[in-house]
Amino acid sequence: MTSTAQELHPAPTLEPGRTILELNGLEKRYPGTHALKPVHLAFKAGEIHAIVGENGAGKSTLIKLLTGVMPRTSGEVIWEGKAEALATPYEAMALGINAVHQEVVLCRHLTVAANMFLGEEESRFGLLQQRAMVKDAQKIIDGLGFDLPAHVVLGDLTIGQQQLIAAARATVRGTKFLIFDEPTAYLTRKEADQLFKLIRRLKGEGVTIIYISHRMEEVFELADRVSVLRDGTLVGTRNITETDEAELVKLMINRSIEQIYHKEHFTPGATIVETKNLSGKGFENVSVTVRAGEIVGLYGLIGAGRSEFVTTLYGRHRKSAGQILWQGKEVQVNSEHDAIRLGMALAPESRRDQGLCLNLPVGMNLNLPIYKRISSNFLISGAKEKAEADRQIADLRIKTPTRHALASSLSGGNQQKIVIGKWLAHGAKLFIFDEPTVGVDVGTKAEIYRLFSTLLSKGAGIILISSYLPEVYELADALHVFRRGKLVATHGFRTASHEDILGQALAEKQEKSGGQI
Amino acid sequence: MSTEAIPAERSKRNFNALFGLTLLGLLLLMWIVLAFATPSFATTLNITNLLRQGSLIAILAVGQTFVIITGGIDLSVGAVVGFTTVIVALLINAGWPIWAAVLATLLVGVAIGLFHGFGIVKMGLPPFIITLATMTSLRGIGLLMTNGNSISINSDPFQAFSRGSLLGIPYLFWMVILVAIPSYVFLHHTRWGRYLFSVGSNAEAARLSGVNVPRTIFMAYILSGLLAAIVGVLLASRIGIGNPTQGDTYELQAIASSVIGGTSLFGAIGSVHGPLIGSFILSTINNGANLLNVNTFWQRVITGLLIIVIVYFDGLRRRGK
Amino acid sequence: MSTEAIPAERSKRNFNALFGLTLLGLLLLMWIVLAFATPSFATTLNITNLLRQGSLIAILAVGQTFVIITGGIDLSVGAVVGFTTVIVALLINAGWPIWAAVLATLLVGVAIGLFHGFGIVKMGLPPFIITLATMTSLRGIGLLMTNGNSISINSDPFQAFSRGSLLGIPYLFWMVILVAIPSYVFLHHTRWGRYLFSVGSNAEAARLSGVNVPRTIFMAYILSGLLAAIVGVLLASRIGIGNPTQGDTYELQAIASSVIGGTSLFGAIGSVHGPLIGSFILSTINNGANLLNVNTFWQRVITGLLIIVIVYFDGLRRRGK
Amino acid sequence: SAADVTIPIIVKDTTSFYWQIVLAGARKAGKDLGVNVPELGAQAETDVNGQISILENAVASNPAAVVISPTEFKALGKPIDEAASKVKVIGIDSGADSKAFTSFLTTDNVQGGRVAADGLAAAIGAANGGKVEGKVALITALPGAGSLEQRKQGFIEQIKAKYPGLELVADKYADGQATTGLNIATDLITANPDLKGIFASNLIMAQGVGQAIAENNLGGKVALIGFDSDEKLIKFLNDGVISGLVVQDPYRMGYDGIKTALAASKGEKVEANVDTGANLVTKDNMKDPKIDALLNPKLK
Ligand SMILES: Nc1ncnc2c1ncn2[C@@H]1O[C@H](COP(=O)(O)OP(=O)(O)OP(=O)(O)O)[C@@H](O)[C@H]1O
Ligand SMILES: Nc1ncnc2c1ncn2[C@@H]1O[C@H](COP(=O)(O)OP(=O)(O)OP(=O)(O)O)[C@@H](O)[C@H]1O
Ligand SMILES: [Mg+2]
Ligand SMILES: [Mg+2]
Repeated sequence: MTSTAQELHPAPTLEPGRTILELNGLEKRYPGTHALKPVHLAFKAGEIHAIVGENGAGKSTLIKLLTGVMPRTSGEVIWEGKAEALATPYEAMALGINAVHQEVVLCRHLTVAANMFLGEEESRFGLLQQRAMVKDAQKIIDGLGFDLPAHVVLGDLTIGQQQLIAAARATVRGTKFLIFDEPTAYLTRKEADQLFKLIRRLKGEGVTIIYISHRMEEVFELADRVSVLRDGTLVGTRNITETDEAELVKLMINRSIEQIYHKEHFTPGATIVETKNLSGKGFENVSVTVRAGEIVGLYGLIGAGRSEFVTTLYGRHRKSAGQILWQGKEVQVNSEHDAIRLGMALAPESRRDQGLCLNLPVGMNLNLPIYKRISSNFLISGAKEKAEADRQIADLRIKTPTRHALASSLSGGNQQKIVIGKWLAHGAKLFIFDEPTVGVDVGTKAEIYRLFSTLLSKGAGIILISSYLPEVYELADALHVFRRGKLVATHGFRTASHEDILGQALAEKQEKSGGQI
Repeated sequence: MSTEAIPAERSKRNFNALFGLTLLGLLLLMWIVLAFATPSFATTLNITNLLRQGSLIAILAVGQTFVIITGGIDLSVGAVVGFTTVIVALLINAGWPIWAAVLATLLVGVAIGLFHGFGIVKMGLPPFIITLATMTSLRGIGLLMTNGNSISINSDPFQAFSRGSLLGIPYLFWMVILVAIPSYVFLHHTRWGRYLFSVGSNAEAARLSGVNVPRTIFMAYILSGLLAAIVGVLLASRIGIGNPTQGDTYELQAIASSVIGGTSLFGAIGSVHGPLIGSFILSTINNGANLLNVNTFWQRVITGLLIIVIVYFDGLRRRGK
Repeated sequence: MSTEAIPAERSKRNFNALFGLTLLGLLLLMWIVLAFATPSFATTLNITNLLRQGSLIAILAVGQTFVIITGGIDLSVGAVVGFTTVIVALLINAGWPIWAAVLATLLVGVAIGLFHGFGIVKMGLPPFIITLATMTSLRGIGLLMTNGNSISINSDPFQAFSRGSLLGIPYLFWMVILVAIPSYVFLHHTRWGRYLFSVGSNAEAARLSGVNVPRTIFMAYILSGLLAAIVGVLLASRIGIGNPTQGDTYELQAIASSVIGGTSLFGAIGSVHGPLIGSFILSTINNGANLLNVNTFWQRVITGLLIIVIVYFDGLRRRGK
Repeated sequence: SAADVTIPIIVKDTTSFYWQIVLAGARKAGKDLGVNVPELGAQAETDVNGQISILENAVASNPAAVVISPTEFKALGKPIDEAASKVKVIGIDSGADSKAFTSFLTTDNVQGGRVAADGLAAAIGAANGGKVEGKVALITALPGAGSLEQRKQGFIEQIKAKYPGLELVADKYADGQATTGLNIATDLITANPDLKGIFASNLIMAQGVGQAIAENNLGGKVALIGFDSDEKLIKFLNDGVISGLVVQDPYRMGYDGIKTALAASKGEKVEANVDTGANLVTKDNMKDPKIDALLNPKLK
């Protein structure tokens, strides 16, 4: 921890168990959406309080009200016995409340260090202490065990790495009350463990923590209490020791799910795509085969090179060596266009940067890849446009007032559903899903996995990248493990243990000349 | 961020219409006020004048809007107008039939648009820079071709066009309609229009979704160049000369019309009817001020203030939604 | 997207210096070529002229860069220059001491910047619109004040300033240095400078971090207005008159200098040295063409082409990194 | 009654001082004659289309007559024909390709250019012991402005015809800005240290170029002829920075334009062509009452 950060916010001196923050009928209406119906909830000092709920249940909205990002419609927020306006983020920060927001909101043009200290710069005689800040930022990052440089420009990092920076940054600021809105969405187990260690340490220091996640095991691992939101209503708060996953899911979605990971096995058909020693920026010598009817999983730590591999396969980046065989014939994929023409579809990992046109309507986002098909004589068929969009909205249960709402007005998980949904009607042969279920709730996850099966049954093949090991583990027919740009191991369906796979992805010891991240 | 003027889909379309209507409402309000304030405003002669005067910028504003929707800007349109008056004048004076001279001139506009697309897509230049460079160079080339003089066009039928009317509506305004209808269909009802929006919203996402981003950018600038060349031909017909210094600051008027009409300079938000209304709002201000005999200096002051007021209220209304 | 010219931090700083150097390299190359091509280029007299000629746009370009870094644009600067020549001329002729007249004029620049900040932050107007409106109105107000006349300034000391030199360097260029150094420190070494970048990069993120976004925007436009007023005073000193139509198209030259100097019109990328070099590249083109007695029309063609070539190669080099 | 009579006057560029004097003359005539005189004009001399629109608007308001100074000879021809079919049109300053003018009060700009050449030659002669030879330059404010092209034409013709010793080494266009005129002039002086004279063919250019000469202390060494006059240029003339100014009679043009228009609108017979003249003003003759009246028009 930097000395400056602690000077800015005096260390918390709270007796545990006391109510530190109370929501008194907190309510939020957006135009067209009643996102949060009056909520009453008290947070105890020093607890880790999980909040769960379906996509669009109002979790992020609650956080935005608490941190002064959005004005509330009505209700009170009582901080240490006193009603606070919390009209601006600055007010919240001054109280010692801070959050890691779901969509990583940092400045991509600034360096990591500049982002860490944005708004709280160290300066002397009015001049920025740039070197000192880089050093201090590095110290904070290293102290948290994140292997990241502080002097690089944020935009050069992968989305997962950015997420870590956002977490590191918030911990410096939220000295009394810290909120994590799906912080592990893009993280692998290793980074998540580092984060959990950090969270427990903060709890030990008396910081109150709200933890939002769609991963139930994390909730049970970390939280003291858990609250469930459904459709903007608080439907219950439980001590973690007095509940179980089934109950929470039931509370969340008002029905129960017997089985999340829906796995059907199909007899593999012909080879759809094969890479031979494919190399490119960020990965080398990767040979992978995908056959009709199978899911090929790629697992690895952040920055292992999986995304680079699939975007190169997809023609977005140049390969430097190796071959791509499409249905047995060597092909040159020089652009996404070539890839799509061959029959590939890619749902990219960063929905904000690569996946969505945020200020366009949901319907347009969903139909973007298929406008050619739903036009005739140059004109777009309005009926088909409507039908296709509405079908995806219904199938994926995208929570939106209409297909005309802007993508930016959807909750994070619902945005993610658009990224996936836009390809489902496209009729591709090879689907590449890069972190497809980031921020997606349990119910919809099950839905998506069922859709995978439908795709497979139609003779398509799938490449599935996930940093969430259980997902690839339970779904992949062939599981490839990446480490620092190399394919280091391959397993069949559930043929290795979690520990083995994690070990192979980590394996720091065997690594001799590990490259820089 | 406002949400209007996005490609018309059903209920959105109502919204759009409403938006258009309300800016249109402002325009109508100005007309009503002027009709009461000055006896000469609501005369056939004056309405004809007004329609003629707004036409040129209106057409430019539509082309500019295509470009702005992709997140770009075309500073060259004024220079293209001036340059193409010279081309069409030279060709007509060289004895080409009018249709051939006009066609060739429009191709020059297309070529300029192609060049811009090339500079942006292939050379990676910022749109501001490549179109600024064209603006400077084209005026120079035009001046070289004419040696700084005006070229008188020796064709009465060519000039008659801009003075004529059909059904009481001047040909110049018919040209606006002729441009606006296909532009509207193109922008709001074809996939190319959708692609313009998607590129302006997030080029990377559009690309990964299979949109041919380079081609889309080429298309926007070619359309802008083509429409500017059309305006050049119309202007040549109206003033009867080819002169490369004409059309000065038209780019600014076109951009302003577009923005007044609700286009966002950050891309992905815009329509066809908005810029049309925007340009007629600007010409109404000028026309009204002339009729009311407002001092020309005051006229400038008032124009500036009115722009602020109009865009402010329009913004209020849109945020209110 | 390029990543340069971000607030100077360690390794980035080297990069920045390199970037500046290479555009500077281009400028030096032009100078060397001109020194060989024409005997009069490398004379003290001409270098003095060149420094004087580039100074005004250079100062404007710095102010413009502050605004562009926040993702905005200031189209009014040319009009502010013209308007403030009038103000300073009137005040001096009214018998105010020079220092008081200058100070009051600078305050006018600040007030205009304040007005822009108000329009953008409080009224929610797009920067393009509010500054375009000011540009139109200010010229009108200036013309009303002068009745279209030029006001001859009755003060020889005031005019002497623009002609004088110190250590062989014209005062006008000293003014550039006097503006550039604090601007550099401000932009790259204070938190305010950093806030400009953060607002341009992601205003929402900046706000969430406790950056006072409205104040930052106010600051950028006030600085731009202030620097434009300084240029107005210098211009009045140089041409000895107050005339509201002066400074026409300076906004375009300032923006072009800024963009040539590596500023991104999408915000968050820019520096102080880039625009300075950019503006001197533009003045060198004009100066060289005059000395070589290039036909004025060719001069325009060449300027356009050179802008394309320079920005293209600069882009190549930067992408290469 | 006369108070209901409206006669708009449309000039080329309301922002220039020259045209403001024309408007002042017209305003005075309006007061004297009891005529309502809207003062209209394009925003720049090159804005031909803008002026056509203004003419159209003026005619739409049913005036008794229109006084106009066409920005472009050919371009305003047809619109003036059209306007003349509804009202009487009086031309001032410059011509247009139309036979419809009821009366025409003009300064011959080509003649003005010739006068400038004579003035420049005289000044060079005076400074070099009678030898009229050496390098001269011409700076035009803007390309594409009719009257400036005519001045240029007259100047070049006259130099060629009468002064074989003078060599026109540079023929430059600026962008209408005094500063650009100043920059071009300093560069020309740098490139041609033996430059003998410059003709800056309008008000704003003369201001910029005059400043260049003052800045380099070349008054008397480089002769400068300007066109039109204002306080600043008169000061330059007094200080010896400027050798001479070609001055027209804009005030009279405005005044007589309205007067003639009123007469024509009443059906009285008016003179078809009036030349209001162009005079060379130097330090020697500037105190003549006639010249003094030209230099100091009664603006208010
Ligand atoms: N800016 C906005 N404008 C309009 N509606 C919004 C806006 N932001 C959120 N909403 C709506 O409010 C509701 C709650 O959204 P919120 O982001 O709080 O959900 P969430 O519980 O965080 O979901 P997720 O798990 O998907 O992140 C959703 O229906 C969403 O569409
Ligand atoms: N734009 C970039 N510039 C520089 N390096 C990059 C860039 N994008 C990715 N990298 C680097 O390429 C390598 C592979 O990254 P990639 O995104 O493919 O990894 P990944 O396995 O998908 O991990 P993640 O879960 O973070 O997406 C990493 O070292 C990363 O830092
Ligand atoms: Mg959320
Ligand atoms: Mg990845």
